[in-house]
Amino acid sequence: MQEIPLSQILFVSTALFFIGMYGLFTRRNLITMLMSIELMLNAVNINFVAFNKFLFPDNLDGLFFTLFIITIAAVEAAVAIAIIINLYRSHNSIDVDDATEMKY
Amino acid sequence: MNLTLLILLPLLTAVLILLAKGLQQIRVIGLTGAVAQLGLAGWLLKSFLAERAAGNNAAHLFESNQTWFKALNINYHIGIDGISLAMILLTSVIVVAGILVSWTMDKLSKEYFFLLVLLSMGAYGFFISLDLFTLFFFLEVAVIPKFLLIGIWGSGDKTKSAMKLALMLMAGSALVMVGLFGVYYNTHTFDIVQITQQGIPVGVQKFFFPFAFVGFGIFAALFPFHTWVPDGHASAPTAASMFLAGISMKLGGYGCLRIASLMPDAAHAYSWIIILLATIAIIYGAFATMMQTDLKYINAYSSISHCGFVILGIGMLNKTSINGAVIQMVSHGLMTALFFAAIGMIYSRTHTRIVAQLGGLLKAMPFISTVFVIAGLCSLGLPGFSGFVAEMTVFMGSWQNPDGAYRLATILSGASIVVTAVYILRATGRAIMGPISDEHALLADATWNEKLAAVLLIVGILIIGLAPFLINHLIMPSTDAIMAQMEKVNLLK
Amino acid sequence: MSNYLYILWIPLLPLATFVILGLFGRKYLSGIAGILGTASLLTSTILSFVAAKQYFFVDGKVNGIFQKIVALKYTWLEFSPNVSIDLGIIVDPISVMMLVVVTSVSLMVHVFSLGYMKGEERFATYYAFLSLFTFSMLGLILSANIFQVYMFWELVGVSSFLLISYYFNKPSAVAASKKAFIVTRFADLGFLIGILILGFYGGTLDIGLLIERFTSIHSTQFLSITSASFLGASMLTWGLTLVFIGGAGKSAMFPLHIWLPDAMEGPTPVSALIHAATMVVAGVYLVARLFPVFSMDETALTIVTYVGASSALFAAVIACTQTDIKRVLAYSTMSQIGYMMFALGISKNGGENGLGYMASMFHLFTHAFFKSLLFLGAGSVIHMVHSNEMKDMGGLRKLMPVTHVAFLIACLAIAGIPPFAGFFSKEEILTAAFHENKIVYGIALFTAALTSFYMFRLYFNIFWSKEATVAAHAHDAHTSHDDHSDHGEGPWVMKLPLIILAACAVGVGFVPFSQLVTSDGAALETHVDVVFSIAPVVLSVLAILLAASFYKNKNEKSDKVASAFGGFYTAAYKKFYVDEVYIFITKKIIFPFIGQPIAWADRNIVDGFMLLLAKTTAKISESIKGLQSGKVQNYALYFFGGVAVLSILFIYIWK
Amino acid sequence: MNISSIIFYAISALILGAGILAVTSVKIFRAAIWLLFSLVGIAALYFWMQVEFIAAIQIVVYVGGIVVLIIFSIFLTQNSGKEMAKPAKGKVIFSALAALFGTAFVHNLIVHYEGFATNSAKPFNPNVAEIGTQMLSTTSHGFILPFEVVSMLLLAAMVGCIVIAMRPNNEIKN
Repeated sequence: MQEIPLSQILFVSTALFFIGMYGLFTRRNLITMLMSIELMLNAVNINFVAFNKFLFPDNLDGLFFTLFIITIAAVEAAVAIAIIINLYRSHNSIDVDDATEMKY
Repeated sequence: MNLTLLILLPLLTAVLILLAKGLQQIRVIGLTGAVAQLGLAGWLLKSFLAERAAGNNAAHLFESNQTWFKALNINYHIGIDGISLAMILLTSVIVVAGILVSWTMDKLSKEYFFLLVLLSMGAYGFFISLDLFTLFFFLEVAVIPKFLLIGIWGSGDKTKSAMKLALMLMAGSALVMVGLFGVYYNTHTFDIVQITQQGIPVGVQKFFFPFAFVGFGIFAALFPFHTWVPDGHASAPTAASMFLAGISMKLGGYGCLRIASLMPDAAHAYSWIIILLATIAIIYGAFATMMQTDLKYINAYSSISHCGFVILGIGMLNKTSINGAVIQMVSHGLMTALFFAAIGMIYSRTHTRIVAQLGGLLKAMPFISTVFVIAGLCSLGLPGFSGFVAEMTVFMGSWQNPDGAYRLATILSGASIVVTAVYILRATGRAIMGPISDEHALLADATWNEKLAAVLLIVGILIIGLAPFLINHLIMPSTDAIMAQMEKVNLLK
Repeated sequence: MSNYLYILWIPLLPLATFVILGLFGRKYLSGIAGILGTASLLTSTILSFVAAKQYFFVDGKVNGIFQKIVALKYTWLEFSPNVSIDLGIIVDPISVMMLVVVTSVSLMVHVFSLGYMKGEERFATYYAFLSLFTFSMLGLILSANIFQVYMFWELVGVSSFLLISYYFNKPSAVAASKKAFIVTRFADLGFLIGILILGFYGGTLDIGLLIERFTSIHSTQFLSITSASFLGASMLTWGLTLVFIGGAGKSAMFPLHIWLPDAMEGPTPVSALIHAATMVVAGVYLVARLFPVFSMDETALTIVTYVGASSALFAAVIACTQTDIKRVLAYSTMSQIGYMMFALGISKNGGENGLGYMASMFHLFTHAFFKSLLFLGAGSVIHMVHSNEMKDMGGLRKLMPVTHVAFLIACLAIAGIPPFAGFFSKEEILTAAFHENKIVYGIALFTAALTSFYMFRLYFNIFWSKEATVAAHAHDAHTSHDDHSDHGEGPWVMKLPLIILAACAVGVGFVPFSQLVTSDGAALETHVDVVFSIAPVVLSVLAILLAASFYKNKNEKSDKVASAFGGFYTAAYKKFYVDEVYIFITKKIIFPFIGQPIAWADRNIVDGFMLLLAKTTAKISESIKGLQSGKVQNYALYFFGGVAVLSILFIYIWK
Repeated sequence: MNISSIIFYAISALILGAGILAVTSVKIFRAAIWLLFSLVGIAALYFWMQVEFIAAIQIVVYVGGIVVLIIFSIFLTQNSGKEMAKPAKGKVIFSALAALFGTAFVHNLIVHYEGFATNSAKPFNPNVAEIGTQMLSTTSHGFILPFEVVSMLLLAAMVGCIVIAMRPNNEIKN
């Protein structure tokens, strides 16, 4: 536990975050985009926990943040999937490039 | 005599017009409102002169000052001096004439009269305000009605010209805003009186003067920004073009004068550009008018040329020329209103404004033709009419500056009286004299309301033309005040 | 010095008539308009005669000089403390003389028009404009402030515009009036700038002060104006030449004369009044009014002399070839005014060598009478024959005895035959020219001969050459039952002025002019030097005989001589193509090369620039539109780009 | 190099590897499974950091709930066997560049920011009771308010999802 400095953990979470972002940018399927968002959220959770553990060990704010983020991620996933299903019904495909009604 | 009355009366008329039913009620209310406003302006003149006679030579009279917006130090500070009183009188006369001329306007008459009165309210507010922000506020109030008046009741491609007019005036007011806020940023007050006492640092003046001056210049058809004038006037209905030329261009001229008096050093520094643009406007406008075939375009272009005199007068920055500029504003207001009224009357009868299609109207409509000839001769600068007095004062003023280039500018502007004579006589010769075509022969002459409007304006022109010492006596003290304030800067080139 | 304020009534009466007839003329007063106009003018004439008598004979000279009295001074428009337009009346020899001339000629024209214009539809407006003209002319004469001269100058121009375009349904009349007004307006521009120069350097606009300041060599104003120079000439020369240009325009001197022949489109009594006696001499009067200042500047005077001399010769040559009788008279007026101008030009100021000034004024005085008589005579002939052309006339002496005799007297007067008025005034001019400038004397002599030639060419063509043609007879039969006019000459109101003016043409020569009107107010001894005057008289008589031989009875001799001159004759007939030059300049140069480009430039370049602004904004928004592609991931990418840039900016650049 | 750092590197390798595969794999179902592994790896990391409660929550909510939900949605919307559409070439390059730029940028920040102490001086072993009491306490560090708000949020989300997803059959386009 002692040898791993905080920065190592932050490298991991950054890498995870930008992997999620890459997924968000390239994936054409809405569900996979949802997955990449989940990855990004988890990267943030890692950060919170790491900061709490290494910098502010005597109080638990980081943990509570993570808890709430997890709940909200759950909510967000649920709503996203409801929308995706709805989109699927109307567009018969959940490819993100088909839903361009908001175009100029 | 609380000056806010000058704004409340038109507001009241406007509201009453909205409540009225039927054209008859609307126009009667409009007329009574306008006549009451004229009476009010007359009474204001009487008390102003009485005040002056009683030795109260404060720069501004009947002042009242309420804070309007504490945080930005904006306060509703109003007061009048000789120049703004002359403008108020001019506006009230033109409003009465305008309403009389549009007596038979039956298309959406309620909105039409409402907008006319709103426009005049904007002008009154503009002339009495001594706080730059209130000045700007009323300037904006006056722009919207113009757009609607031309856009809805206009003729020809009215939407395009309405759009062009509104956009260019908006651009103008945007520039003015930049200038005013620049001044505010450095003096932390919008109050003209305080600013004149405080004085603005020269660097700031040099930077913000062009913005404000060009902004107001766009309203007063300064040379490169005058292109909204021909289209705007040509496609506006008669009363609207009377208001446009008679009032809204005066807002520009009056604004330029205020800006020049607020920032004297910058005015001196940039005076050569102003004079250059003014001379171009005068000569360019005159020659462009010569080639026009439509009566309204002729009058619109000649307004550019005449407004050039106003800017020339202001640019010369000496007492006589500023005096001349103010008289020119009043005289040009009356004269163009009369010209547009006459053209409107001709158009409502012959349904054509092309000079080539008109001819020999003197036989069919003697009254309207005489009005047309009088307006022409006045814009020609014939002694006995106001045009002569204004132009000669501007010439005398601009000749005071011994610098060669200024002298050339005066001579060129002088040459414009010849070109003006050419286009006025071409128009009169072609439209009024010459053989009459048969269908024009049986047209009716002016009705009572048109006659009254024309007579009202002609009386105004004659008063200034025959007895200029009256208006001179009214304006002289305030021009002295402006010049004294400029001398204080002792940079008089 | 008795009070001269009543002189104010002389111009105010015609003004009152103008206002009354102008406002109520057409509907109510059309019947009595003529009577009203003539009555008010009669009172003005009487008043002016009373004033003249009082000024010249009752008050008379004060230590040998007629005083210059400023009867009234009211600040009308104040430019700055000492420079202001103040309306005032100046009473001095030339202004009183002009008062008499203008009012009497105007009265004659008013009386004549009662007959000539009867039956016209706009009779009242005619009299209104006539009284407006008389008011502005009288105002011009009496004005004490140079700007006041300019104001009435413009008013005279406008009233001549209104009167020339009286027959407004004739396009030629409208064009002529437009031309007259624009040409004079062009000259007035010069006048205005001249005033500005003199006003600026003289520090005042009052004529008396100006003369006082510019005539004393060591006054600060004189030094300042002569020291300042522009393109070589001193500002004094510039000022005076520009003022003279204003005068030349109004008096139809050589380059600016094109409007005078066309001004004949107006009714003939109008031409008699305006284009013979009053308006056209305004230029001479202006130079006379500022003569002391003019005399201080050599170059200005030489310009005046040579413009006058050239106009005199130029007009006389053209007059010999014209066929329209009114055009002949117009050119003769131009020639006679040329005489007056160069008489002023060669004169010096004050004392003995002020002869030219006195001669010019005397000629102005006499010329007004016999030229208006000629025009009124021509008017009654036209009234009878209903055409201006000489070929429709001939042998009218039996049909119109009164006009015939009056016309003959006037021709003799203008030709300078001794007992008549023309001889005395022309004699003075020739003596002055002889002493001062030989070239001008030569031109004057030759022009005098030409004058008598074309006048008698006119006379013989109208009254002699062939027998009265049928048209005249038909007219005669038709008018015989016309009230009591026996010879078809029109009613007595047309004959009475002819008779009075004929009497003046004879009597006016004997007026002791040199005692009354001189450059410095003091009397001037002049005597008719018989030996000197033989040459001009003999020349005139010879010219008359030549004209008689050509035109007394119809023969081709005149045509043979005309063809002998060949090209020169046609050129003269075509007025030396000066009109064509002007039309070329305006139609071919000013309109297409200045007017059109400016109008086009305004439409396309200046307006185009504004439209360009609109188009560029449209194009920019068109291109930016692509960003809103509707693809969510593009937005995300732009979002990330923004975040990246901002983070770099705020972390690394903006510490 | 003691045992815990080795474990740490293993766990992070698992997380990142599964993440990359979740994001790039062609078949959607396989991507979901890789996501599952990545989340489990993160739970393991929490265990490694001795915050067992959070790890447990992670496993229960994320792995148990959200991934299952996603897999259900995959079944609902399309048959999992089909290959997913490949993204446009330009977009891939550009987003990869963006991601690399991001990582490099943040990495640079972390390296240059000396504020992080190499390792924590004090031990950090939060027990669940503490978490529980603090969750509901209203004192300074109390989280009662967010707790209540989250409950409201959950309710709203439930209602929302039902409304959105419950459209009657006749409107489904065939």
